[in-house]
Amino acid sequence: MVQKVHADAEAALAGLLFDGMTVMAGGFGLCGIPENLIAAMRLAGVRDLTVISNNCGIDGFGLGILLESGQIKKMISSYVGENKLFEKLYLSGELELEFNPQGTLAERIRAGGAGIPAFFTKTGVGTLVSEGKEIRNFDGDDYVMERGLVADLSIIKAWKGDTEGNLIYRKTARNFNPMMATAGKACVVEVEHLVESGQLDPDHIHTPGIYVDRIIAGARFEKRIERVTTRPRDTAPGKEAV
Amino acid sequence: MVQKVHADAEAALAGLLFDGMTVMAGGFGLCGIPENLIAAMRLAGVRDLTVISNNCGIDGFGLGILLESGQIKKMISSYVGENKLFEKLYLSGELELEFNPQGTLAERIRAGGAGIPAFFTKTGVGTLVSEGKEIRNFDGDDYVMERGLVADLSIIKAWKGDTEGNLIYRKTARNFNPMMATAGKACVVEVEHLVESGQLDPDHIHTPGIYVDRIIAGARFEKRIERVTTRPRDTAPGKEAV
Amino acid sequence: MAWTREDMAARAALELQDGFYVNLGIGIPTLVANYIPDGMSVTLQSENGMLGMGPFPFEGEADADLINAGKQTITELAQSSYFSSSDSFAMIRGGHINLSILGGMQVAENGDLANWMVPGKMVKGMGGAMDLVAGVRRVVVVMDHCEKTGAPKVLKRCNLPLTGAGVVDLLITDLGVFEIDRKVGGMRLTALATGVSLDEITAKTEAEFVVAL
Amino acid sequence: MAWTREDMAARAALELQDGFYVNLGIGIPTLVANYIPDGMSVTLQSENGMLGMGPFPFEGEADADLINAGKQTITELAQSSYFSSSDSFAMIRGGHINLSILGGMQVAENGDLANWMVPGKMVKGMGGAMDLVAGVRRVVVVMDHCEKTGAPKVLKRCNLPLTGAGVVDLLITDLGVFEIDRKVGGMRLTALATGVSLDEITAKTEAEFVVAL
Repeated sequence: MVQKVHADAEAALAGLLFDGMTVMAGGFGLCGIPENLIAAMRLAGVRDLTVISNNCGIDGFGLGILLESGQIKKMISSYVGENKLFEKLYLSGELELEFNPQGTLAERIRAGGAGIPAFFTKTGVGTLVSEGKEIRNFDGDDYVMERGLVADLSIIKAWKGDTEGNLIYRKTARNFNPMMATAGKACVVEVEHLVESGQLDPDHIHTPGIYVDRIIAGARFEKRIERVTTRPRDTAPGKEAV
Repeated sequence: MVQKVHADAEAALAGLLFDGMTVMAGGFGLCGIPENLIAAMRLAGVRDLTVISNNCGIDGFGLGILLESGQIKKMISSYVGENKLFEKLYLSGELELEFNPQGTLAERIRAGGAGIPAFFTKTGVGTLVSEGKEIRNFDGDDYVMERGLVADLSIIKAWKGDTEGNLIYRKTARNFNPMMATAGKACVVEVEHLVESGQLDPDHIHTPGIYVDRIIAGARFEKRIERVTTRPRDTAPGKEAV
Repeated sequence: MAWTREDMAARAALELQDGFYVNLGIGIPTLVANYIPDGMSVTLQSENGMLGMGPFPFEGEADADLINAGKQTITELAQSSYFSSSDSFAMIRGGHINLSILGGMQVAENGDLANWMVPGKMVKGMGGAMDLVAGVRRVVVVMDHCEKTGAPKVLKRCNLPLTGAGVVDLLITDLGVFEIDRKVGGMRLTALATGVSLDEITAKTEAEFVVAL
Repeated sequence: MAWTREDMAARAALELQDGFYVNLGIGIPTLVANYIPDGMSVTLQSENGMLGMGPFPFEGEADADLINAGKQTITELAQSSYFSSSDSFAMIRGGHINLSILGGMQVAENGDLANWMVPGKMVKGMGGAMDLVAGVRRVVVVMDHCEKTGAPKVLKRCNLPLTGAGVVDLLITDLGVFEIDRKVGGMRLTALATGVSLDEITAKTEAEFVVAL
């Protein structure tokens, strides 16, 4: 019987890493990132990575630790905003960076996993993003052709997973994880709660196990929050202070 | 406050029907079909319909009743198999029929709802399906360009829905319903269980309410089964007789 | 003498491997599920939106919301999951299914497959077959070697509308087994059914093939 | 005299309608949520994968798995739902969101918007802004009328890299309100901020505009 469950992040990545590889990493900001697998990649020391991820963590956490160690050669992302080192390395030319609109990035990954080599979108027409790409008019509007994206490896974070690799995400920690699970030649997942097959309702599964090659219960989840924004208890509930 | 909940199928379709319109109808075979809304369309007598649906029901049930009444001018489907009248009308030329591979049909509808006017797929290359369409080579393989599909109206069946239009489907009755909900200019849904907003777990919602314009608790669900296939009680459980 | 439907299903089951995700077509391919070896884990996909298809329900327990792509009532297993048709075919088109076993009307020596219509006579529609043969990593066709009239079905070129061009990897008929190199084209006969001679299968096959028994 | 950030948010809130699904950008647009009229039902979308965004959590109740697109902790409401980034942008790109209110660095008289980078100096990335302006049915930009240096930001043509070409329907600044015909091009000044004269706004605007007060 094929065994998807591995003991820890190091074991789950064994044999899958090589210099120059392309890796997709789930998460939006620090929300829903595979923090245990990222830490294991840092320890493994694999280099010249092309990393596909909406952001690149922050200084000292998330993918930021792979930037600091110089393991990343190129990022394919939509947003740099919260990471000073990321912005600095890019502006100084030390890091290649391919900017994708967030929705185009999400759709390229979904297309890659779905066997769609290219699609047309209105996003980015008339901007830097569409330069050098085919523009085509459909029914009176211009669209740009974007290509599907795949990776050698996708590293994913889910809330619950079972031994068959079926996954359920929690709240906005879902984000890029489901598409990335489909677009890696190999897919390794860390979950907060690893359960036996049969414990997840088949109607609630977000990522079917077919996409998951290896799964671990994460040893430790720091789950840092970038911007803890709260309201005092005496605020009236409802629409204020959104 | 905008009110999505309507009293019955007739009320939910009021003002949305016109001759010559294009309608998407969810379901696979008779599984997950909007039977109350189909019956109301029959009663409304709207004609010259182009219907996008994987199948066309069976003789006397589901979309089959709109075939019998002569309300359908054209079908866009992947399978005719179980409907004798459908096959007969097509072979005699009385019904236009555009065959789409099932996955291409599903993806065209998903694309229509997602603002993607066209995409490339390997499905159907070298067959009748790709005739007259653009073929393009990506990375050594040929793909055919397929267009997104939208409709004037989509009629959908879900298991549970709330007053905001959030939907949850049950088992394989999900099928084409979620994509179709996104690709109709208007979307009307019938559910078996209509609940108050807040009764559905936000992580379990398959179709967010933004896609749903009108919703009803179906008056009556016949839920016919095309092929009741069972095994006797003394069969050993497991892999036999799948 | 030749292979029965059960024999053909049993032969097709030799293509299964532990951990495989497999889509089985209607007819003989469905029977393959009965020949999954003990201890081997194979997950069946149903293209209408399910992974982990279980056996038929017990009498009286059929659920209208739980059918397979052949519209038969089925059951779920511990590992089952449900998804939409677009997600199902994203899985198929994206190459995530290891093996597709399906029926055929005609197979040609270049790997072409026809199984969805006879112009002017019979039209079922392609359903998911075109997506399966285009997207699944390995495609196995199981069919009778000849028409009931005796006309050959294993041809130099299909004369019925294609389901896919150059898509078949392995052909299992009641008379034998052929490997097909779908990139270059070309068939190799790798097994004869019980009691079938090389002369017989050669006589009943229009396609050119190399003998590699 | 001119409008404050709160005044601008209040003016932007006049664009809301009952039943609208709305995406609010970071900064002043976020404040618009405070001006939703009583009895009006407006559902806020957060492009990282949520519909029905609620207020900030009470102290001590922040949830790391529940943030908005500005990475702030938020809460859910009775009608909330979660979805993936691809589903979120399918919703945006597919034209299902009624209104997008976002900030800007420059807006041109043809409806062009720049708000994501200053070459060689500042780079944030476009995030979801390019998708929002391309896909949402109506796009409202809220920004200061001029740079801190006094340089105009309402221009004949943007000189920063664009976020979208011909995408802005309405521009609200601290000095006034402009409607933009993004098909034909052309701005119409429809309101002046409190205490702002036509002379002042004309002097501080590079773009050509028609006065329609």
